Amino acid sequence: MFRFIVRRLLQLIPTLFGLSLLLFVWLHRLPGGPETAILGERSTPELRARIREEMGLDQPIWVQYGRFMKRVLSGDLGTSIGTKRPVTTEFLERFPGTVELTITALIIAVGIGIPLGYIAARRRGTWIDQLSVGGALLGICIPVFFLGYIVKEVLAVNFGWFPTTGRQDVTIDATRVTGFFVLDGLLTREWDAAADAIMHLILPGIVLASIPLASIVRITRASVLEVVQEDYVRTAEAKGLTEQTVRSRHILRNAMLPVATTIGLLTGSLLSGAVLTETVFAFSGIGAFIVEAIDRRDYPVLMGFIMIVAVIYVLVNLLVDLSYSLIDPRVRVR
Amino acid sequence: MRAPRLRAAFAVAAVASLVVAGCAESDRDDSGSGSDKTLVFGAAGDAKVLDPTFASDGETFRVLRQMYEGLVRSEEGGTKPVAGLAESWSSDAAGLVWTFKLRKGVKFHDGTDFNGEAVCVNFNRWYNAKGLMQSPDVTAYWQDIFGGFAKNESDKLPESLFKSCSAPDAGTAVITISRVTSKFPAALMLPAFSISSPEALKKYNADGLGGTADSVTYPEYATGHPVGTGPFKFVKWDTANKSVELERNDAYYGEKAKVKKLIFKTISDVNARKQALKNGEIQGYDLVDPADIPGLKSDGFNILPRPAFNVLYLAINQSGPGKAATSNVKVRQAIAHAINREAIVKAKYPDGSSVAINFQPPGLEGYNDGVTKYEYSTEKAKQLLAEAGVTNLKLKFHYPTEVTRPYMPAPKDIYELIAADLTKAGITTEAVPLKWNPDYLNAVQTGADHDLHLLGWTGDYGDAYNFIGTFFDRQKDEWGFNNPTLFEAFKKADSEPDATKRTAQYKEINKQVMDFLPGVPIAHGPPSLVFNKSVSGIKASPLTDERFVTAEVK
Amino acid sequence: MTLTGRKKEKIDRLGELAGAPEESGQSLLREAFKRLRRNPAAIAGAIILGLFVLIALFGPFLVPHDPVEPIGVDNGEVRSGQGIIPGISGEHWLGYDHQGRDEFSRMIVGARQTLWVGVVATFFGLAVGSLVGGLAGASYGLGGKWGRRLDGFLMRTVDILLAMPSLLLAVSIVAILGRSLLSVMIAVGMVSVPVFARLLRGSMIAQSSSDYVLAATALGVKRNKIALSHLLPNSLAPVLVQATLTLATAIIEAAGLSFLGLGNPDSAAPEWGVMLADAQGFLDVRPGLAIYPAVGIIITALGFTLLGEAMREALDPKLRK
Amino acid sequence: MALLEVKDLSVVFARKGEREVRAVDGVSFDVDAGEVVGLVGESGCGKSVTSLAIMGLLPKRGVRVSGQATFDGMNLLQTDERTLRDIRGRDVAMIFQDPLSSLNPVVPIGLQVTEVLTRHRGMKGEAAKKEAAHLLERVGIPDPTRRLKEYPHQLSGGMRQRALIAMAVACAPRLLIADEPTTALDVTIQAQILELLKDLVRDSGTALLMITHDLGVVAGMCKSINVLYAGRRVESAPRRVLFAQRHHPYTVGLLGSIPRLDAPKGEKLRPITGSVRDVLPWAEGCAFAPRCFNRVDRCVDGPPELVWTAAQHGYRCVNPVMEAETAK
Repeated sequence: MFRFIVRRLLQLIPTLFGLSLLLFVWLHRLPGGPETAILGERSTPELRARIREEMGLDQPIWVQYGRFMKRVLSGDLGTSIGTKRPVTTEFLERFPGTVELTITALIIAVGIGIPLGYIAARRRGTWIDQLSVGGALLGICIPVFFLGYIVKEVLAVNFGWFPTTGRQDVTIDATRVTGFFVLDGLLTREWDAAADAIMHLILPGIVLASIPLASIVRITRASVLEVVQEDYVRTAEAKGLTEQTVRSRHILRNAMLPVATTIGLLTGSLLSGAVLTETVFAFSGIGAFIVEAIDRRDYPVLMGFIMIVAVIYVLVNLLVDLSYSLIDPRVRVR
Repeated sequence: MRAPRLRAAFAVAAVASLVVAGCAESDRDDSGSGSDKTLVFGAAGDAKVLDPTFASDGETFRVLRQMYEGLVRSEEGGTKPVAGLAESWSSDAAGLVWTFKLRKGVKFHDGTDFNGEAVCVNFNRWYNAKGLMQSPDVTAYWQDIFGGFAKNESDKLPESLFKSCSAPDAGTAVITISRVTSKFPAALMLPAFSISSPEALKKYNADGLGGTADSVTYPEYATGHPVGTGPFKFVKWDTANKSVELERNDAYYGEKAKVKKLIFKTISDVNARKQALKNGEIQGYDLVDPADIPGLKSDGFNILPRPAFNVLYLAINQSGPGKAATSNVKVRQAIAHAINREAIVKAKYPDGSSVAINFQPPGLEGYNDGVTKYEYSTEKAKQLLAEAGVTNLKLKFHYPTEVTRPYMPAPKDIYELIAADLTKAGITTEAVPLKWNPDYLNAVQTGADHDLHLLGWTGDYGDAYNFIGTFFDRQKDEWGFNNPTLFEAFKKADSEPDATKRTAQYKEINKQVMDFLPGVPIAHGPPSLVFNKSVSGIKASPLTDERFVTAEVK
Repeated sequence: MTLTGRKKEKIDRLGELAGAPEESGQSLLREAFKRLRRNPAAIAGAIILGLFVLIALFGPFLVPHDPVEPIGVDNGEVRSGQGIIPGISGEHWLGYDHQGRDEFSRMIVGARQTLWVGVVATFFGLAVGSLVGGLAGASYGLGGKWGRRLDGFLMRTVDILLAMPSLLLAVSIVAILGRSLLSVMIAVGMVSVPVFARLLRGSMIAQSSSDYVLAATALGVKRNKIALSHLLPNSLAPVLVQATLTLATAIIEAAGLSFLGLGNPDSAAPEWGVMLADAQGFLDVRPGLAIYPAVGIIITALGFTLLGEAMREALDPKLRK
Repeated sequence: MALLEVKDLSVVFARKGEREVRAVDGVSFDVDAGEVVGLVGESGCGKSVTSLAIMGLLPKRGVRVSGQATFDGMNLLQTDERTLRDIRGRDVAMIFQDPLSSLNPVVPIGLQVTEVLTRHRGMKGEAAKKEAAHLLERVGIPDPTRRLKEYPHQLSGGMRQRALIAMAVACAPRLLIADEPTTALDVTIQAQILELLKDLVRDSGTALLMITHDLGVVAGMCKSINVLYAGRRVESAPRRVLFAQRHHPYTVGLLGSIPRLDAPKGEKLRPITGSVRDVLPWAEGCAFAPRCFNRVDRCVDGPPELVWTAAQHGYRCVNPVMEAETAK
């Protein structure tokens, strides 16, 4: 198990190296550099030239890459051109938001998707099946930014049940420990702060959940359809076990394997959705920050981000693989 | 079974939110008087830094203006320089030595005294900046107004306008500049020239920028310990939740703020700002979409339109791909005649907007009513084109996307209307839409691969040069023309110490510009703020210098 | 099965399932089609798509007004800067848009543009993805040691693409190529390249171990000939299913790009995604301007998705009982 | 009265848009308490469907079940799902063919045993574990406490079948249905499992319905044997009677296709020609007719009736095999 993890992490190194080189060249090919972004309307050729010179952007690309790698290897991702704060600090501050949001969305999507997929499978071919699958598919067909607006308009502006923006009410004086607002609230026993952070997560969570929901329903349904035909389910029925036991212990536990894989594969699309969701909800997370960074040609932030995303992707899939061995004893990590 | 459980969950959540809301409510009630209210304002972008010296954008300025003051400030609701920390000022006959009489009994937030010494510490700090502090990215406004430093580390930096500062007594500061300019002292109203506490500058290592030029980090002063003299004090900058919190400075020398807490919360999406306002999460926001104004008004919100202190123009580059035609003034006139500016302003701008005939807003010194006006006439445009012998003219037309500027509420829409007008006059356009920053700005400000583009300017302070000088005082890629007569005229006007004469010269320049017609000024649009019913006492400023010190929350 | 291989299973599986040779490919397809015809979801999807394609093909010839001309601005009825956009009238069935153009005509013409963007983007993704996946699959299945290495390299590259959040990938592609209809199509198409590549490869690998390929190899048929004449055709069914599904995501993805200001800039060719993004500024004034294109997008995407899902299920031998 | 009385049991698979399939067609037989009864036939003859129908394990949709299956005076076919769940595993238990696929791969053996104890005998925690270990021991699994924690894939085929049997007998059911319990096993293991089943039945007085395609399997243990073909019972007799005299050509074929050590030297195996697919609808005649070596024209005149001899021997054939041929 330990060796397996180490090996997987070692495999990451060449991937990261290749990715960084590729991206570095790619990003520096983008038209317009950070100098224009910094100067805006008041840019003059002289000022632009001075900034390029000072930032070393006029040097050959491999020299720039060398400098970048040297810094990265010493554990420094540099500072954001836009905010002048260390990239690591920015990430530590913004990733928690996205992680909280993504987890909320996954909880909602899994909480709705698995029962829905199960019911659809058990009532295969009936209207219930069509409706649950169709409903889940409808979710993925609504553009996220539009769904966000509608959900806010109805549940927040109209009914006043939820806040529409941010991660926490700005008038709450909350202590920050980890950067995960909900967790912080619980750790410091500031219950109102935690409750408020949760309230701020619900609407964006619902909106973001619309993306993985369809996949989860579909995979659960297909997987359950497959599993219910298995002999061991018949065995379980023959034992006279209650419906709940058959469902949870014998059907769902086996049907979860492909669902877990799907969730691992969904991290990419969840991050995409988070970009739009965070923008619509003025939610301080990594997605909206990165779109800004692309606009600003904030090279250090972009490089750092891609590196971290690659690491997260690998880690998530590692976790998924590890979770296999939890769900499925046949899988032994090698 | 599932449904009731879900409903129960909602109920719990709702109750939780009520409890939260209730707690917040009761906190406020406990403190009793109306002056203990909190005002939350929705900003369109994050503040970037808390040291005014390093600030260069409107969102940062808005926050700093509440905490800091400069020697000079803009008149409330206007653009003229009035007394700030200096009660009065005067210059010698040559216009080079300026004596500022300072306000007495002013203290910084850290309890230290404000005096002539403090003023000089600040100016000398800027002037003697070294290393990274000379980066144009770091001290943008100093370099814009004062040019260079005591020791320029780049040969591209000009000589500094600032020469020296002395404090003959606690209530006086004398600043000597190296040449006469119309910018001084009006430019001192820019928040970038706010006075910080010398004590705090030292304590929090304000000049200690870290890293290298491509990886600058701000020192502690700029990230968490701003100390000024303003009506609000800094509390915290919650970058993780995109908000800056200030509180009332109870030791303020003037009329004290009416709200206890002032919070700026960043919401970049304009629809999200609107929904947050309607949902009561913020009490006001900036950059209202003009189309939303009637709706917000009828919902009972207060709209505060700012006087239009800006201009949108259509630039006609004379060195672009279509230079054969565009370098001919008749073609430029044809373009001006072809555009139905009245219709554009009527359709796309809010009430209170006007068609621009100068490259500067009316009401500012040097504005000239008597310039050539180029009325809308497709016929005339066709005729001028014929006279110029130009047929089948095709021009590259750049316009920005994903941006609303105070002078340009909907660039794409305006582009479409102008393009339709030009088509009617027989000029076809090739659309080049680009993302505002950096793609668009990069494309239209550098190189020569652009014919027409939309751009504008919002004034930094009350000075004509800040508009027309910024546009036309030398040869620029944006316009692609070389007009030495015009450039000379600017130099002359800028160094004219006598205000009346200077105004006359600017008037003349405006006429010259409109005859030369490097582009077509289109509109002056008033950007608006909105507040909910409970907020009063804020006056809109053309320079976005709204003062929350007077704000009251019911 | 090795662990590392598992995560790709989801995409590969569809390929392997449908690609697994049956007793007779003909009857498999016919049977699938029969099942498809009995599935109400498939019928609903097909009807939606049929209508959509009809409108896209013939609508532009039947519109009552020029979709580009700012009629309402010229006659002064539309003053969107002051929140005045007249709604439904006898003359303008869905009212004006914010630029004084006839919304109904724009919706109709927009259908064609929307379909066009979806089709070209999907085709791009399909073409590039199939090329990469086909090459990888063929080299894996037939090429020995070097073939496996080439396959490994191609698939690593695809994995990296798969790891990138798709929208950010699209955003940066548009940033490099500049904003145009073509770059939107390429950006949206690029996102689906890894999906198609994995799919085709998985399906081809399943095929290559099948009896008829072994037989062909034994008979001495050349490798590339096998790849072209046997592997590819038999791997196409799952790819077609995926293409149907991708059409839906392409349309939605294009709308997302428009929202971020990177959509098709040419206003002469109205497209639903762009119309929806443009309407964001007038949600309070005339919510209809957002709702019409949004409903258009949703229904169309749903149509493609329903049909695609039904096809996927019909072709899945595991779900046939 | 018999413990289980199956009467006129019919199962029709009828899915929308597809042809109806009559998998079981009016099958009747009895199982007395403590008795071992065999249900024999090739795969596809309806024997497994019969057992599933008795257990109520057939899918609800697309399946029509008619007739009666009376267990201890209660018609299982008319019993509600709730009661059925109480009966299953407690009074009537079942063992399936493929022990690997019949065990849940992701649940430890222990839990798969204890869940029955918990469900029907209300045992929990340590007590259940202890009983489970005891049960495993009883079915001949060595080191039962360790095995409890293991997963099915860690056990050998024979062990798995023993574990399945342990689960089935956990509540000392009155009727055990074993559906091809040895088919998936090695020959040596087969014998062990059969021995085990025989012992269990004898010790506990459980009735056993043995379903198999292999007459050899039932030969050693069944009191009576029913042979099924194409959904109908074609021959039924007490074991001794049947092995002495088989009337139906199908039964003859079944036995003839089994290699026997005691067969005279040089005698060839006589497999039944054709496959189960070559079936004639019963309505038109004898379903076995297409494959029958003893076919005459009368065979296809109409559905043959079950004919009973004095010795409780029934056969459904118009041209039965008589002594002489059997000897051949």
